[in-house]
Amino acid sequence: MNQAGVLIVAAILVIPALGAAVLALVQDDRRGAWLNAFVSFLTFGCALALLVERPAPGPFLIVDDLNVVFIILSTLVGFTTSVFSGSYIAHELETGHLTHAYLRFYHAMYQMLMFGMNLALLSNNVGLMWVAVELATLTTVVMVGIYRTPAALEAAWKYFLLGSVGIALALFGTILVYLAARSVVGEGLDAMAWNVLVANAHKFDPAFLNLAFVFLLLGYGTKVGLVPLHAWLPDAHAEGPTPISAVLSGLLLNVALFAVLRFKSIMSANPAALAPGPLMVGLGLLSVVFASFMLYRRQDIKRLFAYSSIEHMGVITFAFGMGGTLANFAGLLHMALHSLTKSAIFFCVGHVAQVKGTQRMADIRGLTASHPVLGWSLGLGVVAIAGLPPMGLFMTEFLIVTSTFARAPVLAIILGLSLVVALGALLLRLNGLVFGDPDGRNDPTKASFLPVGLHLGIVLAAGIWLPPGLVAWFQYVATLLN
Amino acid sequence: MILDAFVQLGQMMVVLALAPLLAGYVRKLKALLLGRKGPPLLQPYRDLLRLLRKEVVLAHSASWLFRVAPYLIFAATWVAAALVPTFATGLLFSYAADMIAIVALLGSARFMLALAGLDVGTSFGGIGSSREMMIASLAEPAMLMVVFTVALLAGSTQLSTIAAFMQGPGVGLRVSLAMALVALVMVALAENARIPVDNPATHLELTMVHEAMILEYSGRHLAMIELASFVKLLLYLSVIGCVFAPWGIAVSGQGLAAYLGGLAAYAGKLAVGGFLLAVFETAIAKMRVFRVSDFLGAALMLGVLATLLLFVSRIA
Amino acid sequence: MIAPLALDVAHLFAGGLVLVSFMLLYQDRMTGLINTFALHALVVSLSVAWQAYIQHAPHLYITAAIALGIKAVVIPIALHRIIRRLGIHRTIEPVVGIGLTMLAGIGLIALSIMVMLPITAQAGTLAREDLSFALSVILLGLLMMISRRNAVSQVVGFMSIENGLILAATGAKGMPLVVEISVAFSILVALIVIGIFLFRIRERFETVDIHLLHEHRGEQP
Amino acid sequence: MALEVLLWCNAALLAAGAAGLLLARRQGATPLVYGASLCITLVALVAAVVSLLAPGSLGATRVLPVGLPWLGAHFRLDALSAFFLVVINLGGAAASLFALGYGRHEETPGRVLPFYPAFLAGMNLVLIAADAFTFLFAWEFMSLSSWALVMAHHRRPGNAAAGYLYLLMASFGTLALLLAFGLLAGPSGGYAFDAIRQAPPSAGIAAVVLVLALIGAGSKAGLVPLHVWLPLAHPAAPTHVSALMSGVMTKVAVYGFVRIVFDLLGPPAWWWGALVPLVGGITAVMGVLYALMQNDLKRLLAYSTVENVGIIFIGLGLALAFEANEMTGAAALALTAALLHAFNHSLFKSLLFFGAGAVLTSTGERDMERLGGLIHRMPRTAFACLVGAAAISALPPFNGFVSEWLTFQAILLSPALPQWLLKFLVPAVGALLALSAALSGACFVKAFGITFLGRPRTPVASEAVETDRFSLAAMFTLAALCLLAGILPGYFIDALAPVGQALTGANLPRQEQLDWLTIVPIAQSRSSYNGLLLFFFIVLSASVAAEVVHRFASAASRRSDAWDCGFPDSSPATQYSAGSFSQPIRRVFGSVVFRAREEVDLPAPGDGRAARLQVRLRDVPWDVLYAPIARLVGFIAGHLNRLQFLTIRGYLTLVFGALVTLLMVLTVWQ
Repeated sequence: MNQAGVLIVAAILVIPALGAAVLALVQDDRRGAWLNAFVSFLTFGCALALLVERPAPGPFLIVDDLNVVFIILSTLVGFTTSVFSGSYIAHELETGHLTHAYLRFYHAMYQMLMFGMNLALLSNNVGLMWVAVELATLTTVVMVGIYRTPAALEAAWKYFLLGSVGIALALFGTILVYLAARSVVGEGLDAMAWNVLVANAHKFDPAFLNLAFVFLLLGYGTKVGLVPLHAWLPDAHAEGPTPISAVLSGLLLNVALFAVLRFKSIMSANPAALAPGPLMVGLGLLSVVFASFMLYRRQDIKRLFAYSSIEHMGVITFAFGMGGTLANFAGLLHMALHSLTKSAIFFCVGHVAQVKGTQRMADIRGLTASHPVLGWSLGLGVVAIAGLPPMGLFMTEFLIVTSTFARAPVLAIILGLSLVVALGALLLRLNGLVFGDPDGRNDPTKASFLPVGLHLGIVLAAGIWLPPGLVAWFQYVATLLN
Repeated sequence: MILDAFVQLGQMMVVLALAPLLAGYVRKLKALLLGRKGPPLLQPYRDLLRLLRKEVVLAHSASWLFRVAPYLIFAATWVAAALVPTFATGLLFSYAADMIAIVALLGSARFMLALAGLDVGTSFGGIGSSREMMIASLAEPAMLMVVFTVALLAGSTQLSTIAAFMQGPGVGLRVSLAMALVALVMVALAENARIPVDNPATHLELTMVHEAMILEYSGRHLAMIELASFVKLLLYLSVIGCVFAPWGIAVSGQGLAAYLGGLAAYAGKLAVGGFLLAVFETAIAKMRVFRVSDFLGAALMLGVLATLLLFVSRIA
Repeated sequence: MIAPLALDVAHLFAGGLVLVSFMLLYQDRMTGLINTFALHALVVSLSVAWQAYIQHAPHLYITAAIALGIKAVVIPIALHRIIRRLGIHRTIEPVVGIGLTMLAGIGLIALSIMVMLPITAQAGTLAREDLSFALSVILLGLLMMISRRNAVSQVVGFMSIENGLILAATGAKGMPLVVEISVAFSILVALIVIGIFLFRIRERFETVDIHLLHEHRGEQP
Repeated sequence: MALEVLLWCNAALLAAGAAGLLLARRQGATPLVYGASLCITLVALVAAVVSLLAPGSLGATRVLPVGLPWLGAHFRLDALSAFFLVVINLGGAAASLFALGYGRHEETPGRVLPFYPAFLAGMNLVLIAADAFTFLFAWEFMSLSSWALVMAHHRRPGNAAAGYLYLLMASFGTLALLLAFGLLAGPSGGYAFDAIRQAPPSAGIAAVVLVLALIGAGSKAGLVPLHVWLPLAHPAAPTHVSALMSGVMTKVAVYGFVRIVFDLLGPPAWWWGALVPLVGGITAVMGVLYALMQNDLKRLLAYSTVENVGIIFIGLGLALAFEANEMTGAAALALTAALLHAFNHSLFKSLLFFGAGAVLTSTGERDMERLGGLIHRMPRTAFACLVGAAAISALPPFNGFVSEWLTFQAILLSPALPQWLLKFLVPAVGALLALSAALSGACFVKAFGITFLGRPRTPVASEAVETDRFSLAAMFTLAALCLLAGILPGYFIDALAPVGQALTGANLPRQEQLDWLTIVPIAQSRSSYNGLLLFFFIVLSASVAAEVVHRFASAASRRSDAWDCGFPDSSPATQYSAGSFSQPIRRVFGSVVFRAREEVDLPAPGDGRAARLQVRLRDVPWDVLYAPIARLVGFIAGHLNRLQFLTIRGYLTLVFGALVTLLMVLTVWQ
């Protein structure tokens, strides 16, 4: 009955893998860029197909309502980013930041990253997921370092070490989960399969689960970029190629968060275990407060938005930690919209950095005057990320704050105030970037605004009208997460 | 109804007729108190007539506002005065404006006057208007506080009602009323540019306020403004009389005798008020402009105190 | 059911691993550090092999072999060569005194035991002692990473963490994917070592002391 | 019906904004957009007026499947919304008409045209929104679009900072409202206003909500000390937008406060009636004092907006006080006074801003010290502004006086209040109100006198030309309305009856049957006012006097140099300047209110140096409230920033620390 489903899932995994192999061989860089976009598009198409047809959960792979959201999102952003990267990388080649060989490597790695993330999302097995996340991390590490400038290498090295430690912690947590499960469901693969774990979680030894969750939260939280595990994130965003920054913020963080959510659902399935909420709320709130203050002293435009990613990841973690249908719904929606918005912002930032020849915000002024389309779309993106209507993030932040305030007023006030603090920093920068008299280099933009327009369009539409089907689906997932 | 109409009309005429006389009377008294002979009582009328007959000399920079202002000022003041019960209550149009509105009407007149002072664009005019507005910004609230006190007591801001109430038994002697009276007197002095706030008799003095504003006026315009200021003085005296010494005011519907009595009583009040004013003005000296704020601030405080003490005395 | 003797041996290996981790902590010479690490890896591979034997899980021998081959032989040799090539000064300057580090280590072991206490014995063959041993090895490795100023010792610390993980993973009877995971991890480690090579070969960093490395970061204060 | 019309109007406005975005570069986009906005706002105005006068059509609700998914966007048109819709769209129509002329001088239309209709739409949406989400959405959208308009002239120094502060404060206010609605809606998330009405909050929660609403709405309306952004942002925008922001958007804020506190919050507690009027009174006095100290025409107007907002809140607070004591009649009076003043202020403030805009276009100057004598060059503008100035100074027979008179009447009812605090406080607030009224008179004598009267102080002022006919049309319409509302207040008060009925459950006596259109708030014997008669008398007696004098006395006049006490006529520089005009009042109040410091540098005799007088004014709220906050944020940011520059080992230590801490927490917890 669902052979088709199996095929689809297989396609989602195989297409990027093959694409990586092929792209490693393609000589012509322009064709490579197009092929890259095409492969990503195919993957996205297959992911869409999951909506109509999904296979029964197997021992290694599973497709359920939760991860379908993530898969479609990540394949979509992966596709648009590849389109953007086409126009971006060409420019990098002209300016000599990259050689042809490295470009091939870049494209291959891009698909490899896609493969890793899809695998992590699709895996029904905690161990497999761990391997996939590690794979994704390693590929991004390599890509962060691809410019081989000292700064880039430093960032990559830091990312690498911290990421590895995170991975180690996550692995220990995974082992503990297995141990917890083994005594109940017996040895073997079942003791690592999601559906089995969630089903039997209530019988597990709570002590094991608690310990496991601590390690998993810290391990995968490192990837999510939660304070104080965030250190790799700003530099990795700033020093790598912009498409990678977009993918990091837009996707990899989500994948890690997805892992956390999976384990959270196991935890909350066991009444005796320590409630995962408070931990997530604490880390999330810490991240929001910390990041919103860190926004003020940034000089590098990509670091600025990297920190804003930390802030928003904090918001999302906070929302899921608070739990409740309303907050979970808001968290999911916030995550999706943040991915779209932030990657759109990074698209703009990439073009800005190319036309101005710098990432130092002090040297970027008056974009709306010099490059109207670019400037205004960056402005719109910042408005969206700052949570102002009519963009969608306003709705989610509205839901999160209001639903929290009725339950935990102090938390809501802290959250709201730090959101305002972050808004202050972002607007301050926005003033400098897009307003005032333009100066410095002003190369013409040769950019395709299609991805930016698409993302911001979706975000705008989401702020005004959400299709009922989507809403029902998200609400269902939100109830699942409780 | 008809009677009320007549009373209203008579009131307007009386006010207009008596105002210069009052001014002359005060001047005469002051002169006598200073041991001078002083001008005849009717001098103000003569001045007005002479001014009216003279031609108007306009500064080049004077605008239409400069020429319209005198009539508006006069009109506003006159209308205000016409609505204050002098010798009889039950004016036909008394409901058109209560005490607050009367204060505000005088405010409109002052507004126009200050603008006129600025219109020609001389330094003296500016001094005048700026100081006038400074004084007003303190005098008007003080006046309103007095109104509050009285109104809270009488439960009305309608002068006729207040007068009736004050005649009634329910009043008695009250601290707050005394304070209000003092405050009102102080305000009246300031509003009418009398000593110690201003000196109506001088020119070419850097402390002058009212005279500085009208420095550029001449001929009929000046006459209008002078007349307006006479009326204003009369108005304040009649307000004081009507609120704090309402005795003898004829109530509508009583016979002619009552009205005559009312007139007589009114004349008496004016005489007393004018006399007190003259004595006061000769007794004390003019103060520096920036002391005025203290003077009027005191008036304002008195007004507020009067309002607040009202409650205390009410429990007592 | 496994004989108590077998379990005791397993415990022995686990305890030995913790001991070696301690030895790692108080190494103050680069060569000594690397040799001790080789010992560490050796102990791990032995315990893995033992687990393979008592669990009748032949695939674990692969893990043991990997551990032995790569971490006990190849990587130590590589590190020795690095040190020689880079001429890294022989001594390792610690951040805090060795003694303090030891004390902290003891505290960590206590913490890991306390954390494991509430786990009921029904958890299975790998009793809480072994788990707490593994946890202590991990924590000690972390401590090692943060108490040394030098890239090589950080790598060593990381690898000791990994050994702890292997210990836990193999101890978890019947856990699937152990081999894959250990392979993946070995790749990781290899990459890290190569990373140091890269840094050196690119002639970009005068030293592999981390606190000098971070001066190359993008945004300076 | 009316609601549908309004919704369509909003859609049309947004469409106009889109058109402005697309056509911005084209020729003729300006008249198109502004013409469209004019027509649309007129339609909306008619709809609102009709529904206000025919209360049968009120209470219509509509739910659109947008906004919050499972809730939808609720829209409702009741008396309150209808009244404010009248205010908004009247102001919007006037501004659009003005902009038809004024907009021609805009150098970057691309930055104005798209946002202007959006701004109007945002304000309209706030007024008909009937659930928390839609309300806040529209609210913040309004802020955002107006922010874009403020940033239209982003290259002019100071504007960027103004826009920044504006949007920041606006978002802060929105946060306060967000929290307020969070409390009202409860954890279940009943965001619809109907749901909130069903479940009124407990007393404690209501108190918190009141404070939050005061902060949220107050920061938009410009209550002291939340006003700091207003005098910066309002003048920074193009003038027709300044008029909208000052005259109209502040009313939207008032609406928000009324909606939450009077409609959603249930019965008030008596101390609200002490808090709100006090804030209002302080705001009124501070606002007008700051206004007096300004030399920038538009900034002066902005500060006077702060004053009038204060007056409005005095009225609202009184209404709360009376309502808390079941004195519904008095509450209705106070509320009517406040709302009427909101309406009046929207009229004359827009009018005065238009005047400032006309001056700005014809001279390019906003600084009064460089203007003067414009009454000769721009007589019509001057006349309209004179009316506006008289109205805003609360002078009879204009409309400003009526609403302040009603407020005074409400204050005079305070003895009936049982609480002693209120007994004492309300008259004191009355004193503040009287003070601010008198000071605003001084303020606008200065504004009008220095700008339009006297002699030109600069060449640009002496070469000014009368402004275009669209602007004049807008100004004269508003001036006529000011007079009309002043002499026929009865009709306007009656039009407000449904609002008072809905919010306080009581009404003033119907006014229009009274003879001679007198207004009698409580009883004939108590107090009454008749602007029509006063107007009639003044005009009559003035013209009679003029007639008589010219007929029977001399009508001769001749021009000559100014007398000026015989001093030879000197340069216009010897005139009184704006600064010198406000000097006495600065001497009286300044030292207390804004720690004014005067430094006189008088050179010794024989020394050729020019003598200098330097005056420093400190913005106290800024010094005591905002500067510390800014410093705090900077401090925290600076210290946290060190974490960006740790070594990798340091970061690993962080991870290690986190791990150990969590493990310890775990052990403790178990």
